[in-house]
Amino acid sequence: MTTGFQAMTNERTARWRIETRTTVSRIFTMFLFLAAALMIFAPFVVSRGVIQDLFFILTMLTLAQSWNLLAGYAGLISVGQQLFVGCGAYALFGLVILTGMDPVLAVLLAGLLAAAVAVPTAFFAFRLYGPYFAIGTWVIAEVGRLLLAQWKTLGGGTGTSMPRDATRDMLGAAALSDWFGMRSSVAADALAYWMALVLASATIIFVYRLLCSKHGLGLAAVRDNETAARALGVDAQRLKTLIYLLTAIITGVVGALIYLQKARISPDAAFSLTDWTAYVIFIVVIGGIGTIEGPILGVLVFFVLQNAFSSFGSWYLLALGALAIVTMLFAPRGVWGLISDRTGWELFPVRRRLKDGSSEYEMGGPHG
Amino acid sequence: MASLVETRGLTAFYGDFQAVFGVDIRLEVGETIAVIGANGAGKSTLMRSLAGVIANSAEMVLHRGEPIGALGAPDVVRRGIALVPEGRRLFPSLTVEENLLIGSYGRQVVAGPWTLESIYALFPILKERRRNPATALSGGQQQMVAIGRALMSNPDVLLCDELNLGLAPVVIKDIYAAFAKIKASGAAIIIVEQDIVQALKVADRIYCMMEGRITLTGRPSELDRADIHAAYFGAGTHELA
Amino acid sequence: MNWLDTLLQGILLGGLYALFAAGLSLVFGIMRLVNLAHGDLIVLAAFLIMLIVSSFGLNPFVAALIAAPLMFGLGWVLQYYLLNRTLGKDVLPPLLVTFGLSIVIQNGLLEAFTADSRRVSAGSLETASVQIGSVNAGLMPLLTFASAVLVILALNQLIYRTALGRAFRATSDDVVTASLMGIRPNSIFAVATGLAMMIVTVAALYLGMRANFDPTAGPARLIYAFEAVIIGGLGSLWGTLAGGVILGLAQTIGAAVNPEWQILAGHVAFLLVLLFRPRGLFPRAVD
Amino acid sequence: APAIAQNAAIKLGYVSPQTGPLAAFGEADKFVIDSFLATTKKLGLTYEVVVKDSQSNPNRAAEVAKELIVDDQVNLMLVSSTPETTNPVSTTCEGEQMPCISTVAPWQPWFIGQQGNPGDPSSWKPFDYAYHFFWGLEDIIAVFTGMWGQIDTNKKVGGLFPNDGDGNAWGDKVVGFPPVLEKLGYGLTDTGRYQNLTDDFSAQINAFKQAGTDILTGVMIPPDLTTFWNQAKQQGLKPKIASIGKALLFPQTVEALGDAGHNLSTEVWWTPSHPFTSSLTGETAVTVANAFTKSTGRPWTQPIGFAHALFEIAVDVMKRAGGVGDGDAVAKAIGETKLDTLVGPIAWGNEKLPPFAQKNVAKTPLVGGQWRLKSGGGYDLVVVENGLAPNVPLGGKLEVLA
Amino acid sequence: MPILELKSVSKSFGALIVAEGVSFSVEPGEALGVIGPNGAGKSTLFNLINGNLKVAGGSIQFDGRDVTHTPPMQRCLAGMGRTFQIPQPFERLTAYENLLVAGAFGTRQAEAHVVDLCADILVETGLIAKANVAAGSLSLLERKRLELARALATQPKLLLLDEIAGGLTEGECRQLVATIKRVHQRGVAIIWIEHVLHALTAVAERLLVLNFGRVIGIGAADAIMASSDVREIYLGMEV
Ligand SMILES: Nc1ncnc2c1ncn2[C@@H]1O[C@H](COP(=O)(O)OP(=O)(O)OP(=O)(O)O)[C@@H](O)[C@H]1O
Ligand SMILES: Nc1ncnc2c1ncn2[C@@H]1O[C@H](COP(=O)(O)OP(=O)(O)OP(=O)(O)O)[C@@H](O)[C@H]1O
Ligand SMILES: NC(=[NH2+])NCCC[C@H](N)C(=O)O
Ligand SMILES: [Mg+2]
Ligand SMILES: [Mg+2]
Repeated sequence: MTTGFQAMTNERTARWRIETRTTVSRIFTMFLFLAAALMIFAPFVVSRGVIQDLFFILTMLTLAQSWNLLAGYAGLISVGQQLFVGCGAYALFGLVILTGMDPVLAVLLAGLLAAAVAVPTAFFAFRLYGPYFAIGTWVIAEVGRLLLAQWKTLGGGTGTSMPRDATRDMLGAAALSDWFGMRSSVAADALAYWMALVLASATIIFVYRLLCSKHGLGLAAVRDNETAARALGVDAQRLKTLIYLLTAIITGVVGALIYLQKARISPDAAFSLTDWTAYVIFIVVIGGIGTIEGPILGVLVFFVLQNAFSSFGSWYLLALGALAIVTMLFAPRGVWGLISDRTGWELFPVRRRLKDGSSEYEMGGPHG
Repeated sequence: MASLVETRGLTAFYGDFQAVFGVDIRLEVGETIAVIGANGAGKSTLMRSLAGVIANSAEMVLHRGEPIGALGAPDVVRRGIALVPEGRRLFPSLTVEENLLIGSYGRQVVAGPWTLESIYALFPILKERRRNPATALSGGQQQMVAIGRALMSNPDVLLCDELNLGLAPVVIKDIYAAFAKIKASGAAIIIVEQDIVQALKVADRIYCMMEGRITLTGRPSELDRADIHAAYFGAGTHELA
Repeated sequence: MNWLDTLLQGILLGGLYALFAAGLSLVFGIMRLVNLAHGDLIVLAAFLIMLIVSSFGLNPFVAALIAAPLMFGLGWVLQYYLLNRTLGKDVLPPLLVTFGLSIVIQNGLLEAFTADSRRVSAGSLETASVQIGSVNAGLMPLLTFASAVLVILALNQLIYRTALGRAFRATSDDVVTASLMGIRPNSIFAVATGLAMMIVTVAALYLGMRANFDPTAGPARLIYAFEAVIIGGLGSLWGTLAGGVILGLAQTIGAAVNPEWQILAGHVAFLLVLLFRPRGLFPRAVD
Repeated sequence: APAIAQNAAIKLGYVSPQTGPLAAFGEADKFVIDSFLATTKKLGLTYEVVVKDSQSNPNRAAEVAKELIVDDQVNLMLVSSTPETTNPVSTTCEGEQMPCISTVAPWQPWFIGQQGNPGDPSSWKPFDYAYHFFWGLEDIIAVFTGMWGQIDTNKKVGGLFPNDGDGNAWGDKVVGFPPVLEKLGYGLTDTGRYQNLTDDFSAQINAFKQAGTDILTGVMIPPDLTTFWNQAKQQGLKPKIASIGKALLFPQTVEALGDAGHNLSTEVWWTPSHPFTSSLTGETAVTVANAFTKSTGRPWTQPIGFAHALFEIAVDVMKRAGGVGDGDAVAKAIGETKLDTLVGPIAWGNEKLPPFAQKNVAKTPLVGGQWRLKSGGGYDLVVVENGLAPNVPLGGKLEVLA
Repeated sequence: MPILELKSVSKSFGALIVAEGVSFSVEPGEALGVIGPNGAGKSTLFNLINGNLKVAGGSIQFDGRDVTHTPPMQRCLAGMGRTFQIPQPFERLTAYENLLVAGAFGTRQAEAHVVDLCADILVETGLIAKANVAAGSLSLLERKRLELARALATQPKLLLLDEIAGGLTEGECRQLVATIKRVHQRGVAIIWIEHVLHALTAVAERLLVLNFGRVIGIGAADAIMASSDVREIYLGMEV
């Protein structure tokens, strides 16, 4: 039996087009590629201090992008992402110390180990919804922290340090010293920085491609109305699980990278709710949840605040808390929400605009 | 003398969506009026505006001549305007008796003919079931609770939105019989009704709504079927039987 | 290993957790509000009691009596002016705002009281105990447990036997329809949070007399409170007590096996309950 | 590395917990640094101290250490107070080839805790840039057993060691309490590493009651001590001696116990009666302590002496170092230190330490003390055991708990 | 073989019986109208057919397969499209994207393959001018059309329509009827719940009357409309 409109479509091929990009976004994409390309050379040009600041920004950005994917797009409000940071970081230390693996490789492998942890975690967490899910993920992260605190070989609750030689001899470090005469600590910084740069860029590209894909469309539908989405054949549960596992991988790799650079780990630090989830949530919310631009702006705001005011100790944290409250109440779509409302810009457009090749019909714009 | 309730150019919005456009209605003391109209015509929206669930500008709704359009539902209730909402909306965690008792929450100081006893006298079945959770009742019984709950505030204006939804005809008859008693106690009633026949039977005056506007109004005796039909379904429709 | 003692201590510990959780349960049950600042509010109340004790030299129980209305006021204001704006079907705003609040309270306390760990002294009561059969039970833990039962009993009376309680439940079911009864949801919610803060004061009293506290002690309390509420099932106060007891028992039994597993055992019990009863042991019929 | 011009200020980085749960350790920092800067100014030395707060957070400690090295480009790093602070900072310095002097953490958690695999002594390696001075577990064990020997007990000991830097080291089967106690004829009941901030200690109390322990020991954080001590009393555990590390260092914690703090004993690493003088100012311990009380209105605490000594060593090292901007030269100078400080003589390369630790660890004297309720309220810390440092005057003998 | 067949399907919400021994079948390409008083269980019937609600008893066959316990998603993929009585658009997506979701997921095809299909449906349903407008800012009428369009984009063999003509002006109503007729003529089977009878009878060949969850009549439209039961309980006319 022929159904619906199949017959009609065949006659009219190539009449309709979909457009996603806009002029603004094209210019911005070019600018972004240029910036990323320039940033590759940063370790040769700017001071180590700047490199480390950039490393901080890039890693927090990656964490923020992945939490945003989880909460902003898949609607999974997790307050337990520190689990994956911690597991990734401990995977790195375990692989390096116990198997003597090269740290660069171990960082990549750490992502997979984090995902391996995410599978049983998902089994528990996905039995819960809404606020239950949030609390559940927190408790699971606590369980992770307590379990790793029992791993005596890696120092238990005391924690442990990365053997010096491991970072000194890591893949590419020797080459950097030979070619550019970098000290080993400088070379390690540079390597970590490049990995962070690649990771952050890859994450943003990945998230953007995902949103532009059919899965992204399905995700948006689920976020708007899960019942209707399910009724139309969107497998919401599978999509959410997929996103959960993917963010676990990304978060695990970032965790490993951060601790490669810190060289010292302890369960309390690696599974810190404040450092790896609370700050990340602030970044996303202040920047604008549910957008790719938001975390980018948010991390810059956070970095500036941290640099300018962190010497004020608890007053700084107090102000940060207050800022989050104010943002949520008065600008729930964050800084980027305010900007895009004024300017109509979309730097990472995912909207599929229908264009008519024969211009027979006039189609309203997104704001028309 | 001012009408009991009066609207002047009432408009109502859901976000950007306008559901009611410049509606003027009037309700006099001791009167029953019926609002009829198709699905989505804006009848419930009108009721919700009167009850203060949807906020308007103050002058759009007058109660005994005083502007009340900007008051919230709790304050409107306290003035004596009670709504039997569309779809009953009983409180599932409360028992039947508790659902009734909570009706008087905002008007505990007001004395009047309606007490637990008189409600039970009106709907004896409720007394038997008073310890049950409200959701364990049949649709019709639930509707009785919803009406009883509104009466518990001893209102002088009773707004009833689609009373007969899910009700057996015999129950409907009981309820409309009770309306006589309610009117006798001095209250005025607005009913929203999709059943034209029923509306014509009980109402002193009829307002017919379509697409958020009043398209027809008058006393039942003055209106002819065709007019109502036109107002209800749009002009030139397939003739109903 | 003395099992009788382990069980008794576990149950008594559960009383403390139930006290931590009762206020949370009330707020969670009525408003669907996940208050991440609950633990910090307990600590705040403990500081308040300590302040009253030290400035007027009062008995801690009397100090708590003075602190309770103050905390009620704080809760009322917090809910009316801040938290009410975050309620809705989206779970993120309340989570975030209370998370921010938690950080504000912690650091505010840090500025005001430094990071020193403090104590509310109850004199000889702290170490007093009674012999029950072959085991010793501390008077303080017994008192804590009794208070937990009392608080939950009183809350149940309030919620199921008074007009205010009816209004709480009705508003919890359906905000719009509640407003049609003349209930002002914003005020009702504010009163509920105020009440929760009075319970928080009781929890703080026992926290302060049992152990040290410092401005950062809140989150650790919060997680137990949450676990107790969720184990018990949303909206069930007796369930919350049961949840607290289960948590306390899991911890002491875990510790009796090996103290390394004490806290872990509590969390594992929580996860197991969720695995088999995702909505807790005594969930409300409608949710 | 470029030599720093002669008149440029020497930059010292300083990391300690000034806020957060460990803040009591950092309480004296401001006072010490202010007087250090005043002294150097008087002496015509140009020093700059960049102070960073770890917020009691190991993550933050590592971060600020990096900032000090990379952004502030300090010449020497100083770090103090608990393995949670000293270890991340020392590790960072080692990686960054930045000379670092650390203190106020027993040396085992510092040294072993920074090794990749603490369980495997063959993998342990000394550091090139990180140096530490404080006492070690062998000292605390000697001091505690010295105290315990003063009264008659059944030699049964209950141990409370948490799963953190200190607890894991104290309870370690190789370097910690268990082997030594066994050798000395004590029977130890160790129930295992509990998690900090535990609400219930009945498992431990039960075990101790069962074993009939007369002595309690351990290294606890203050909130846990309070919880434990109250529960122990409620449940009828009546030890004759309780010697607890860390929690009982500060008078506030003891006062928080009310009268129940009477006769609890602890380690003492510095008091105003320690017979040492500052190499920098010539002040005696008691002068420094009094100055602190005068300027802050707070009672003296043990970290004052060590913070002061840290800066003494820094000045001494920088005087001897070939070039202050040359990390290797500074590290070498640290290793060669021989200085009499406010906390006693400091010299690295001590033969009495195990070979692996000799290079990086210097030891300071340790004595034992007991808190005594004063008649007018408040507590006094009385030195009751000085076997390791006979030059520290005794204030009395150990008394049995009530 | 019927495209849809219900055999004594029953359902209740607690004490409230909303479907009781409901049996009927729909042939491929047929258009069946459903009428009945408010609260009779019509929308519930749709929820049972498409699987949003689980049946308490009885069985449902769709396209030759038993789907009684199949989740809604599978039924959609098998060719069952529906509209909701209260429109449920994806508010932050454009009208066109709403259709893309239905087209791409409802038929398991790549997005690129349904670009034209979805655009053509927008033309067909008169929504093309709003293609790039966020669904959240559509008016109710447009939302109702979007419901229909979205259901069509899943290329259904059976289309369930729940009160889509209510509140339309005469002209709009005629347009809608024409659209549905076209869909019907392409061989799509339709079940349509509607209170606007003239619209319904213009399309439906047979009518089914529901009251208190029970089928009280099914048959040719004229005969049903003339029956005294319907006149009394549904039209409220005195007989
Ligand atoms: N909460 C809401 N949000 C958005 N639109 C709404 C909302 N409630 C009603 N509407 C829309 O407002 C219009 C008027 O609705 P209303 O409920 O007042 O109609 P009604 O005449 O009572 O219809 P019915 O007979 O179905 O009860 C309708 O188009 C409806 O879809
Ligand atoms: N989820 C539910 N829980 C309890 N009762 C329900 C539920 N959904 C519907 N009902 C009740 O079931 C009955 C049938 O509802 P249904 O929506 O099927 O009616 P309908 O025939 O579609 O009416 P209408 O013509 O007004 O749309 C109603 O009385 C309704 O109140
Ligand atoms: N017992 C002690 N710990 N004493 C001294 C201080 C060192 C540091 N407090 C530590 O964490 O241990
Ligand atoms: Mg209505
Ligand atoms: Mg319906």
